[in-house]
Amino acid sequence: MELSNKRWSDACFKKEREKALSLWPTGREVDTEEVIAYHLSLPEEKNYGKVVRKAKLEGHTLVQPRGGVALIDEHIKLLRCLQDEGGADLLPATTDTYTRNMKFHEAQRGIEESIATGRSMLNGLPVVNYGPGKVRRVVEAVDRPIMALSGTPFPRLTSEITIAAGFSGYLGAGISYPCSYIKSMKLEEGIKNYQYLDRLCSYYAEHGVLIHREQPGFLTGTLIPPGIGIAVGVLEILLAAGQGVRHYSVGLAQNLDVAQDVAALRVYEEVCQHYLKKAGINDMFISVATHQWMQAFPPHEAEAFSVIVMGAIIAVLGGATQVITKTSHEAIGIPSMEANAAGVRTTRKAIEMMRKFRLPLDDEVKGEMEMIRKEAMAIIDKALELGDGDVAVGVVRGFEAGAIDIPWAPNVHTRGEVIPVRDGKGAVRYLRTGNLPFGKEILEYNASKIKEREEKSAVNVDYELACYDILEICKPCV
Amino acid sequence: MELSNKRWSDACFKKEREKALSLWPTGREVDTEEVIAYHLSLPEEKNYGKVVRKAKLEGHTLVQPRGGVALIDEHIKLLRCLQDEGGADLLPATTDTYTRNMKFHEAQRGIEESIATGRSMLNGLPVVNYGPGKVRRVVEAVDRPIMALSGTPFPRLTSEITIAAGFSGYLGAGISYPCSYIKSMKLEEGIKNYQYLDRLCSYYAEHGVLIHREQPGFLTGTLIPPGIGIAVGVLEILLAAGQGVRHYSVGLAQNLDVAQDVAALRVYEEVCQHYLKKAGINDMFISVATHQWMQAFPPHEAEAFSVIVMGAIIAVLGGATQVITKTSHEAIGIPSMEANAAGVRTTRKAIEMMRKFRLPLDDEVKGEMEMIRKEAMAIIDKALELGDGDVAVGVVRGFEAGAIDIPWAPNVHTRGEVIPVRDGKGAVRYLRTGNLPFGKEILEYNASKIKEREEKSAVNVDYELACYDILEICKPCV
Amino acid sequence: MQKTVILGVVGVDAHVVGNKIIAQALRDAGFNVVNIGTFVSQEDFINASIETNADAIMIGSLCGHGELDCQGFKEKCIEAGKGNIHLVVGGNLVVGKQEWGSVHDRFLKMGFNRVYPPGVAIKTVISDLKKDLGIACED
Amino acid sequence: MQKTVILGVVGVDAHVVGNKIIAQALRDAGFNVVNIGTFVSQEDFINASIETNADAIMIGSLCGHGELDCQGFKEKCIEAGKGNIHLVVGGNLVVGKQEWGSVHDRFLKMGFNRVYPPGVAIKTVISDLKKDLGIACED
Ligand code: B12
Ligand code: B12
Repeated sequence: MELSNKRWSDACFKKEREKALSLWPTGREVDTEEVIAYHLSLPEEKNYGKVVRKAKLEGHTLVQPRGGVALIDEHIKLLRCLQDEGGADLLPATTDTYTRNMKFHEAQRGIEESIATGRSMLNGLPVVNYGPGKVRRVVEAVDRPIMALSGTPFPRLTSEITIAAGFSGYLGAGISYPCSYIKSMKLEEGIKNYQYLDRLCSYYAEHGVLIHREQPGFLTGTLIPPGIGIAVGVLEILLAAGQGVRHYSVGLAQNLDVAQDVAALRVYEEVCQHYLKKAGINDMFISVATHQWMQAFPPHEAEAFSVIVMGAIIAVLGGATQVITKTSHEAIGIPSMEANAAGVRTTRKAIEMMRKFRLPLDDEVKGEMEMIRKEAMAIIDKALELGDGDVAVGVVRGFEAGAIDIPWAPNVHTRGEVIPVRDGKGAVRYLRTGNLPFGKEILEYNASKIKEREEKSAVNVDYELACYDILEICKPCV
Repeated sequence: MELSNKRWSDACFKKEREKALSLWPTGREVDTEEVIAYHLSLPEEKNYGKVVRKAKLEGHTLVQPRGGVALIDEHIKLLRCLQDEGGADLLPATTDTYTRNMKFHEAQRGIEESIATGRSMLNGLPVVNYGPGKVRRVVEAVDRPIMALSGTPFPRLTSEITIAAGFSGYLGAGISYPCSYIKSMKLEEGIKNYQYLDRLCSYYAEHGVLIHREQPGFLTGTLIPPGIGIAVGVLEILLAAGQGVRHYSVGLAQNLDVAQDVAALRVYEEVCQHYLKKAGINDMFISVATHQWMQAFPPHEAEAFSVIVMGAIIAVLGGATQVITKTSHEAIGIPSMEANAAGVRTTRKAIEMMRKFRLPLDDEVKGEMEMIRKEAMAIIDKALELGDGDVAVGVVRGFEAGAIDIPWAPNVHTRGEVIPVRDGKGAVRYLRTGNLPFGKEILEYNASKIKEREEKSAVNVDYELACYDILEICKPCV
Repeated sequence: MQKTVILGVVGVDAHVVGNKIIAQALRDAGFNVVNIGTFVSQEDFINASIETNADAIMIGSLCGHGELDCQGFKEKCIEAGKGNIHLVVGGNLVVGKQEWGSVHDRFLKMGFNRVYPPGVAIKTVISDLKKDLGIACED
Repeated sequence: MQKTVILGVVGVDAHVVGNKIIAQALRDAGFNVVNIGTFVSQEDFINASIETNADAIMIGSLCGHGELDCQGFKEKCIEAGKGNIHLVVGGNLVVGKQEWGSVHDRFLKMGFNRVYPPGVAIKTVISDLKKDLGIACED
């Protein structure tokens, strides 16, 4: 099948499905008719898309934790704790990295060793090994919608299993994850894998079942300039739209610079809708999700709480509909369920206290918005141009040409020439722009901002400083 | 001595000092010459006023915890922990309530029982019982300036002792504390007691020793409308100025409504300087201090952290030079030193992440600023008018007339007719304005805002709701 | 018959907000509340209870000195011939975050009939009080 | 003589930031760094060390699967005739917040010579490495 942004034909989709479902025995348990009936039997409050839509309408910010452990019963305990002790609005099932890399035998070993040692030996829930039947126990044990969180370039079987289990949301997209979660997958393959997922969701939608799609947007989570983050998000929503998806969250990681973070959240939907409209799509529901600090966290718990609350506040100031939370254990390891719930609860309280207050937009913030918009549009326009109007092709060529690039990514097919660094005020700029298709205005603005830092601190802004900036927030403040 | 805002004569001051220093044997240890020499021997970094002045210049927000325990050695441990583990910029010595009420015998019993039981039986450090010699050990054990925090209407001896011990800051003022920390003291007496303190600081200033004065401003800490809080602050700075003080912090408690809290911080100094100028004073250094939530705290620690970080962020958004911290133990009891340090550290981290970002002022915030200014000025103008231009007299008459009133105060000489309540957005308004000298504009604005809440929530805004509002933040968010 | 309770905050303690709110709630619940406010000495509590022939004394202590301020109170009640009066205490009774069980015990030993932790729900206090004073509860 | 170290992230682990930063730091400290990046199998580590005749293997493991991914590594080194190579491991080695002492022990038992906790200072790693490989330190 040749890569393009056309919707997969029924025949082609069917063929691919058969392959996917035979990747592991549990795939055979998926009975599409039955899955549809099951979803339709679930109450509205358990549907991700509906809960998100309602919140967006009310201007409310939903709290969405991450989390997954090796064993089903333990995972149920975790989700109940997040729901009852944390007050989470949306619930997660983070999969383990073996599952993410289709190493189901290793995942099986992880399950067994977890049972033997009495502690979770896996960094997530191996949903595929369990199969839809067992995973449904999780859906039935809680009162909120569940999303599969699986940072993987191989979402096919995982999405089949989790949707069959009754999950109504799926996080991931074909540029973000292949770039930051694997070493050597070609963009083309990653895009196709997520086209599968989007096509699957669109299929379910045709049958009355709303599976909300969410784009991660944080990429490597490492000082991603918002222009790049948004460009990727827009390209991914266009790809999803190509397969028929109409219910989508776009995400973005916080960089902990209030003005820039808020500016990015404020322009995000607008840029998406602009390109969707150009592609003739006028009926996409979009929600904006903000990820609390995705980079190296401070090990000290009091400081970690600060980063978390700050993240909640940025979410509200920026009018995001979802905020994805971190915990005070972040720097060390997978959080205990109590720590995870505490992260949710502290976030929720902050949202409550913020009383839907939005950051007033003065010239500075508006200036940031303008610049982010321009950066994102430069990248997207170039990709579309390189693809002769086809996004999928454009993305592949864009990466080849370095017109799209992702800082600090492990995938060898990202050039990695772009290096982010903070400016004098704290906003994320570019130490090197690599081959990004930026015009004079953007380049000069960027250079002048970096110069401001050099003048202010009398320090050279170089690679060493860029590394320093990555560690800035995790450094003890005392 | 008749009440007025004139500076006390040397003779009168001397007479009063003799009385004060004889209230308890340790008063005799104060040797003014030696105290001056001692202060002059301390490094700049240990001088409160100098540290505050530098921070204001740099636009930096200093972190200032509270704290005090029964025994000197334990207090030293506490301050070292606040300094080294918390990163406090300024250090406290909160006195116990016996000391605050001059019950030195009871304080002595508290010291003894604390030694006997091995835990602090007092809610603060009984500085007077120890006397300046012992308290100096505290000054010498740390590297930051220390302020005496003594919510008391009787500051005379406590200030003598703590200044003699080397403290270079003193929190408290003649309206705030007499109104909220005692049941039946007349305003006149409270004002005189703090005139003593201000006169004392002015005396030291004449001899080259800068003792920074700070006004608490939080009053009863219970939904104080910022107009009232600022009015009291301005009246108190005028009283301090009357005795010759020229280095002053004005404080205000946060109400956890971002727009209104920031608006209040932004107009505060300006209103102060306006009235100082009218009084012919052009050389007052003013710093604005914001108090993290002073009312009933959530018992759940994750929620408490949220309130604290929110407080740090409001401080920076509002450009405050000092933020006074709370802890995750607040709802329960005097915090352990670790919890206290954690509150400082979480605050500090938030300040760091805020990177001096100030809230842009849009029409809404500017509107709040304007209204706060008008409310404060209405009260101050009325007080000045009632006092025939003398602030001290005006304050007394103002309280009598109900032109100044403090919600939820224990002092029977406050009318307590004013009852605060939140509006539809969360800002603090007046359910009842009592006899406050508010004109039509303020009253109508207030009424319209309350009506907005009624319409939005279809609930009667009444006394019951006002009580509910007091408990809002401490209610579990889950 | 309407029951009379003395309500106040003991010692040199200025925390009045809870006191005012509880007073109102007790009145709404049908009690005759004699609220003597803050800064109340042990003697003032006892005198007020004698004067009004009260059924219960309800002591608030917030500032942390509850342990010192309540020492010997029961004994004084007995001396004054009020040994049977119902004694309730609540607030932030001790200094710092202590294990509640042990705090509770300490105050029971001091002779209090009911001891409440920080932030207790007022309706719990009221329903206990009704039970203890033999008033029928609606719920 | 310049020492050669193999650096990589074991298993299906994509955390590359620390890897890149440590590689640079080791180079700045004078090592010959063969950085084989992320997603490295046990076999790849050993092969690279044989090919380059390396003095040390430095394994990063961030994602939490370190315990599973490092099982039997020492034995494989011995089999491959590299039983004496210096073995270093660091990162977020296990799932969750566990008592460090016991984690440290577990990895020592597995045959690693140095085991580092999350967020270790890179300069500590380097100065230990110099010591362990017999390189004189300036400081
Ligand atoms: C507001 C406040 C103040 C205001 C009080 C204003 C006023 N005049 O009322 C100000 C700022 C003046 C103040 C001053 C001080 N405070 Co204060 N204050 C508080 C705070 C934040 C809220 C209290 C409040 O109004 N709550 C709302 C009301 C409705 O609830 P409540 O009073 O807690 O009452 C509830 C229950 O406790 C219970 N209850 C209360 N009374 C009674 C009585 C009976 C009979 C029963 C059954 C139940 C009961 O029922 C109520 C409903 O749930 C609390 C901490 C917190 N709770 O978050 C600290 C707190 C009570 N304060 C404390 C202290 C120590 C002081 C000071 C000594 C200063 C200092 N060293 O830090 C001074 C005291 C001065 C003095 N002379 O008393 C400590 C007590 C420490 C301890 N026990 O270990 C607390 C717990 C803070 C802390 N963690 O350090 N405070
Ligand atoms: C950024 C990040 C990501 C990015 C990575 C981008 C990229 N491609 O590199 C993204 C978002 C993609 C990501 C994904 C995942 N992550 Co991640 N991630 C982080 C995070 C926040 C920071 C890591 C980082 O870059 N730090 C900065 C660098 C400079 O430091 P470092 O890598 O920690 O390295 C230092 C030391 O550990 C040590 N060190 C590192 N390597 C080596 C090697 C040797 C030889 C030595 C001696 C020392 C050493 O030295 C360095 C300097 O101090 C950490 C948590 C944290 N630290 O705050 C979680 C964390 C590492 N991730 C974690 C997990 C579980 C995952 C996922 C599996 C998702 C999930 N289940 O939540 C996926 C993994 C996907 C995969 N296939 O691997 C967990 C690991 C859990 C555990 N061990 O219990 C952590 C700890 C978060 C958590 N608390 O749950 N992650």
